[in-house]
Amino acid sequence: MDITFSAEESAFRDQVREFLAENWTEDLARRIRGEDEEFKAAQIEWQNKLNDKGWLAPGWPVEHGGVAWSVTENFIFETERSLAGAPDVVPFGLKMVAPVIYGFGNDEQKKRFLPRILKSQDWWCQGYSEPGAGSDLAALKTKAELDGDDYIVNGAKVWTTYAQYADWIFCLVRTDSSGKRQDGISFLLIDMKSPGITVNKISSIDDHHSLNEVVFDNVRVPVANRIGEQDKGWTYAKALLAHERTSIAAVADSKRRLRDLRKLLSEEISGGRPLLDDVQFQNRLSNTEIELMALEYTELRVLASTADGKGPGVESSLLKIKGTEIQQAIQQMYMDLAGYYSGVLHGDETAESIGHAFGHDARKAYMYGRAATIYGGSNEVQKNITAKYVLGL
Amino acid sequence: MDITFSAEESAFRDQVREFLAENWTEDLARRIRGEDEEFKAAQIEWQNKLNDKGWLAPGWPVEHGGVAWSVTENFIFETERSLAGAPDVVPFGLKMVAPVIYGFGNDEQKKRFLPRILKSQDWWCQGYSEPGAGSDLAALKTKAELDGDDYIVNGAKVWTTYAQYADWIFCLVRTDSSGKRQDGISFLLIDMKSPGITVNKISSIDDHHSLNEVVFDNVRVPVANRIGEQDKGWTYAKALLAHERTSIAAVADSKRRLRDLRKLLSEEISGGRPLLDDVQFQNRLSNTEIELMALEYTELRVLASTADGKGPGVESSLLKIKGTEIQQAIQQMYMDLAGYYSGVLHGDETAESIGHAFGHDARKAYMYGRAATIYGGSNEVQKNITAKYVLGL
Amino acid sequence: MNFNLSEEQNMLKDSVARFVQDEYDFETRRSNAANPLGFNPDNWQTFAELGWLSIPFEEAYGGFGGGPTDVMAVMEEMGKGLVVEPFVATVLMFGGLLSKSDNAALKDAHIEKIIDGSLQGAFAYVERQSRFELADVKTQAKRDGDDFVLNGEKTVVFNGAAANKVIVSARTSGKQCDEAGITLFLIDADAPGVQRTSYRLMDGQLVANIKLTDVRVAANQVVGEVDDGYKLIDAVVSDVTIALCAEAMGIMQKLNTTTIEYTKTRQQFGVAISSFQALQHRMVDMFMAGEQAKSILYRAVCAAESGADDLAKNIAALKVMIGRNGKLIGDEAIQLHGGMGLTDELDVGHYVKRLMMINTTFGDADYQQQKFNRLAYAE
Amino acid sequence: MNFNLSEEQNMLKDSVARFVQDEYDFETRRSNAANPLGFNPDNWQTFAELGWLSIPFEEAYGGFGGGPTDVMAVMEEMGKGLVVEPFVATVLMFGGLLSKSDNAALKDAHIEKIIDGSLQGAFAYVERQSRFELADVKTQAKRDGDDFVLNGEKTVVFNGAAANKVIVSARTSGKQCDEAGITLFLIDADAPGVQRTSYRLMDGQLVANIKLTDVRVAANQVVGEVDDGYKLIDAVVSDVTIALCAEAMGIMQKLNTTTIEYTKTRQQFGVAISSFQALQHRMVDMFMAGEQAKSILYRAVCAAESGADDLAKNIAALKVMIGRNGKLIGDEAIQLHGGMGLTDELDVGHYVKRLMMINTTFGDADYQQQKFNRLAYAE
Repeated sequence: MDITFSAEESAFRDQVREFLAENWTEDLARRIRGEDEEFKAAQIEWQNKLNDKGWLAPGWPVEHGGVAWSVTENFIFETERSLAGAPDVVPFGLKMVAPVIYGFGNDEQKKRFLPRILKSQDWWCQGYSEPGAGSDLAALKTKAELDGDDYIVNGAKVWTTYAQYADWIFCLVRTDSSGKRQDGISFLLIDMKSPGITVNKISSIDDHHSLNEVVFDNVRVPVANRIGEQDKGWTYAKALLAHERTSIAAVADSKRRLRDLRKLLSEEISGGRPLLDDVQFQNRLSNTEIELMALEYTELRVLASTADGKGPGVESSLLKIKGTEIQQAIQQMYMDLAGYYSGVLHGDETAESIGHAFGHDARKAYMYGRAATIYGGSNEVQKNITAKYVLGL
Repeated sequence: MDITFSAEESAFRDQVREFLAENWTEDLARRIRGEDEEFKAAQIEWQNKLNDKGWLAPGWPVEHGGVAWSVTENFIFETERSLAGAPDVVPFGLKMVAPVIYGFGNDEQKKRFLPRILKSQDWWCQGYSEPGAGSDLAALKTKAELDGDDYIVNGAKVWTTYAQYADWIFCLVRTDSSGKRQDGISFLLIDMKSPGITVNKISSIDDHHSLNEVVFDNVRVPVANRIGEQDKGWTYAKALLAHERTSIAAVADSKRRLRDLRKLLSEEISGGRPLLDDVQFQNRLSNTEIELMALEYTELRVLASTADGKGPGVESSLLKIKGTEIQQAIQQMYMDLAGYYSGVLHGDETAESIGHAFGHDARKAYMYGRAATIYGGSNEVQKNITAKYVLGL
Repeated sequence: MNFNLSEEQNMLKDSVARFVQDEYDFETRRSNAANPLGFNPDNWQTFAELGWLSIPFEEAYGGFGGGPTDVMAVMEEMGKGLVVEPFVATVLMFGGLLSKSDNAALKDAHIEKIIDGSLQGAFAYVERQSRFELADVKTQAKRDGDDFVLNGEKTVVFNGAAANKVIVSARTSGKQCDEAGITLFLIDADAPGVQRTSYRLMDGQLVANIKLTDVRVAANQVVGEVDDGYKLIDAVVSDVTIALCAEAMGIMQKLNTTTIEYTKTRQQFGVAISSFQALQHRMVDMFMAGEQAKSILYRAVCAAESGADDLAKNIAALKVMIGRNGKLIGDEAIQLHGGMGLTDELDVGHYVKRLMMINTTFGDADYQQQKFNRLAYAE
Repeated sequence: MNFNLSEEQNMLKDSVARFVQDEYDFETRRSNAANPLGFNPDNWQTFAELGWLSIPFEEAYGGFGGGPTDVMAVMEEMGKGLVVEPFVATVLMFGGLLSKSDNAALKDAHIEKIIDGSLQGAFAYVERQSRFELADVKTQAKRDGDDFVLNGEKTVVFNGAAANKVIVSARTSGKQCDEAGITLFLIDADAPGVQRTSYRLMDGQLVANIKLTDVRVAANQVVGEVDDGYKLIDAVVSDVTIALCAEAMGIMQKLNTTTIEYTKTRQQFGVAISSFQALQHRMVDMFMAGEQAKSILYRAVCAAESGADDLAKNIAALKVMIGRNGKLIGDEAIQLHGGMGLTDELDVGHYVKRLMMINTTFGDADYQQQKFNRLAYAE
């Protein structure tokens, strides 16, 4: 039992801090909080800075431009990154499709896609969920029929985050309807510029555009864009789900959010006393902070036990459930701290003209945060998985 | 919307208070807290005082010695009774078997049993649950086979409260195993002195003897002791279950327990301040008190809506679930208030010699209280009932 | 003892329910809220014609003379329809302050106009620093001859954008958080020195910050007594709290029914998700939360009807439970609707947002619980 | 970074596990607890022979020189067996105070005897009024020549009935709740003026109230420094808190496995109740509660091993979570066992009772949370 950092690890932490101090600038932070194109450009700029440093793709094979960090180094980087307020990379390319490509794709596909993902030249989105297939992913109906060297894809995907920016989408499509539901699914990489693709905005409760519906109307996709074998897509996708669940836990980001909340609480006065002195609010803070202190070690235990790189298995359900519960508890505290201002929509006004710094953002975060317990396999499904595969019920 | 008492109702309340002041004496209270025979004798003494006043059997038909109280009068009596610290009647005779006897029994049975119940000459216990049939009551296996004018009863009942004191037991027994599980069940009244009955004590986690197993080995029961038709016992028993669930809620008793707890909290000093000033404990108190304030009105709403005497239906599940949750929350607070002394077993010592007034009793109440969410149809079963019959799921 | 509405109250309730049913489907509601006023003025006239705007006022002023039960009956149905018209701001808050005051001239001048629908009012009580403390008032009012001169800023004023008249709480004496020394002034929304910044809240209502720079108010425009405004504020906030909780009650019932219906139709893993026991038990929890909230609402209304001396404690308890149970029901409603619950086109999210704003108004559950603790446990 | 036990630690853990497996089935445990001493003295000798009693002591005194991780490994297994022998009271508390003191003479005289199993000790720190405040000490010690004279009463002394020697916290200066002015005295349990009243706690342990009337103690029997005993108490309570939480950890794991197994065998409505999704999700909550508790235990142990400066905060967090999650697991274990969970013959209730006593010891979850708040949020 030992968590103390070695001299090398401490040195690495200093290196990370130095990098962040130099590259994560006020200006970049401001632009990345912006909307649409401003956000997209800033996000790409940030990812390129990480790539120039060689830190963009931990976990990737080194020969493809990845960086082989130990569990501790990864922990150090994530902690420092989020304490500095720097965002995670957009996961769809770097964390979701890339592992499938270098894990199950052919050399042609690796050569073609991985470098462009590293350089953030392609923006990816994820085509899994469908109107009738949410947590029950295997119920998907989007069809791909072989026609010469192409598949003809018809159907629709929903809840597709950032599809409005995307150059490519990776999709699970049905290539065979006979047999088990998990069989007959193939994994396709689809160019968003292909004729027949329509992206419909879904206005969501956070009054912010991130979700979309992607409709496929006789879209031609070269067979060369299929990962691995036809009808075996489910096995490739499954490997990803655990990864996704683990990253949804976002432990390090919750630590930063709690730290910032604590500061705001010390500045907000109620009845002449800072709200941070209020025992009731202190208890809500510590209820969450203690869960988070534990979850941080749960994550480390999971990662340490899977340091072979295979990535976590079913334990990741626990991380996803607890991590998202903690995120929502924190979002709730920001809302309650904002009081009347938790309802504010800026519209044509600004934080300055309305006179409250974070109410608008707290509401956005709270409303968008409702999704965390639903996507990536709803927390209910995570409990089913845990009951079956961990507890053997 | 009106809850104010009429002049008559206020007068009735004064009457009740007067009666309690005269008849619920310190000495009786002390003896009723005693063990075994002392408890039994005191409980009977108390019930006889109520009977002399004509207040023992609200809800019973007047011709059988009952008293026809309005919902409000019943509410007033229950509130005053429990605020005075006086116990409820032992329900098995007065509240559970009696309604079945006057509802479905024949004149012979009414004449024979009801007067003795009113005079507390017979102590009754309930023979429903079986080792294999808990919340799933209809799974019961205790068999009764016709032999001339008698049934021969074989099997076992468990969790039988106060069987060690009982003169009679009312049982659900299986008289037919073909057909639906709810069919083929008969309702028998069995003399506990019948040859072949053994009562085995079940030591329970409260280190107090209340639960028993009652074993039937070829016990002869006259057919004359069967309520209503053979094989129709389930329908008679069902009518009772709602009654039972409602009384388990024990709203008025929880009010008294909270009031007393509040006093103890004002006397217990922690770090120089009374524990009642501790915001955290205040919040636990008010979380429970507010739920109880609501439940009191939920009960009144249910009773008011069923003032026709038919008694509550499925809504009683809500009362049972919330009522028992509140009881357990209160028991927990008594334990936490007692601190180290929450573990105390008197043994040969006393509250005085050990130096803590209520630790021993708090533990007993807490441990015995675990049963409340399990018996009378576990709270899980209550939720199933509500989901099905109230929400239509 | 009875928990039934009178025949008259039932008719009132039904008329609101019918209006919502016929005139207030969700898309219409959306466009009503989108109106630059923050509501649909035609609906307001309908309210006037149906007599709803007269409910809480004394007969002497042409009112219906209704009590807490009447208001509850109306608000519960308005909640089910997510009605955005400012019944609370104009009738219950602005009108409530006037009718609880003993200033006959002001009553004569305004109550009639409220009832006929020609006057929109607002009550400006929040300040940037005040959070939920009604007595935390920095806005200053200085005597100057027969006038008072007001300076300061009130924020998040409900119906502040559409109001013609605004009642403002300002300090005429005492320290920032003293209850004594607060005076209520009736001002014209477009009086010289009044500057409004309006914006929307997530529940669709249009509110305003109102900046006051040397605003002159005649002494006869004081609502209630000078330095003694807090008494009025406290009384009106009590009434309005019950009304808002009744609205929340209607919303919770709506969310519970909607959620149950949705789970019966939504298929996953080949069956309706309403067949999953884990979800059933959670919907039972939602149901119980709704029933308990209804009970404590009835309790508070009965206490208000009979003027019980523990009314304040009952109202604090009510607000706590509406806040907590509302959160449970809102969270679960979205969660059980899955992705659909996250969309703006579905009404679920909008009901939840309104519940959240009601929780915040006059102090959230935590704040109200501490108030309850003081009332119940302070030695 | 690693969360593994060393080979040595694994061997230690296994030896305790094997002992519980072979020598400590539930019925045996029952009779061990029933022993007039409160435990089985033969087992104590076995502990000595197996070297367990030497674990936390320095090699210099014949100890094994073990740290928090070693203690955790032992306690987790003892928890699974509900071991009643006073390892905590004699070795960790009584022995811990001695070895953390710099009083070589007292160490020489006693540590050896603890290790060879011939000495039973106890630490008397609770008083009737003190609740969880370690510094709330009314028991007085007055200097009288080379002696101190003690008067007062200590209560709920763990292993107080069997102890030959007791370390008593008494006040030599300062006010009732001052941390300064507390001195620790080593006394004979049967010294003149010592009167013991022993009774049982629900977890089976035998404790005692110890009344002190003019008890004379030589100045050289002071453990640590006069007036400066609190420092020692605080340090030992930190160590013991981690140890008790490790014991609780073992109990939670046991309860979770037992409950899962029971639901797989218990039939209701014609199927095993483990097939009910609502119960499955609750067992997942139990599992998560156990895993989170294990993580924060590891966190605290790592902090103790490295002497981290936020150790106190980590220990408070640990105690809070062990208390809360222990309650959740205990409640659910009984509930899911139904009627069987209410019987004394089943072990479930006994595990729950031990969890409850661990929660109370040194301050329950609420108390520890306020301590955490002070450490984390006090400006």
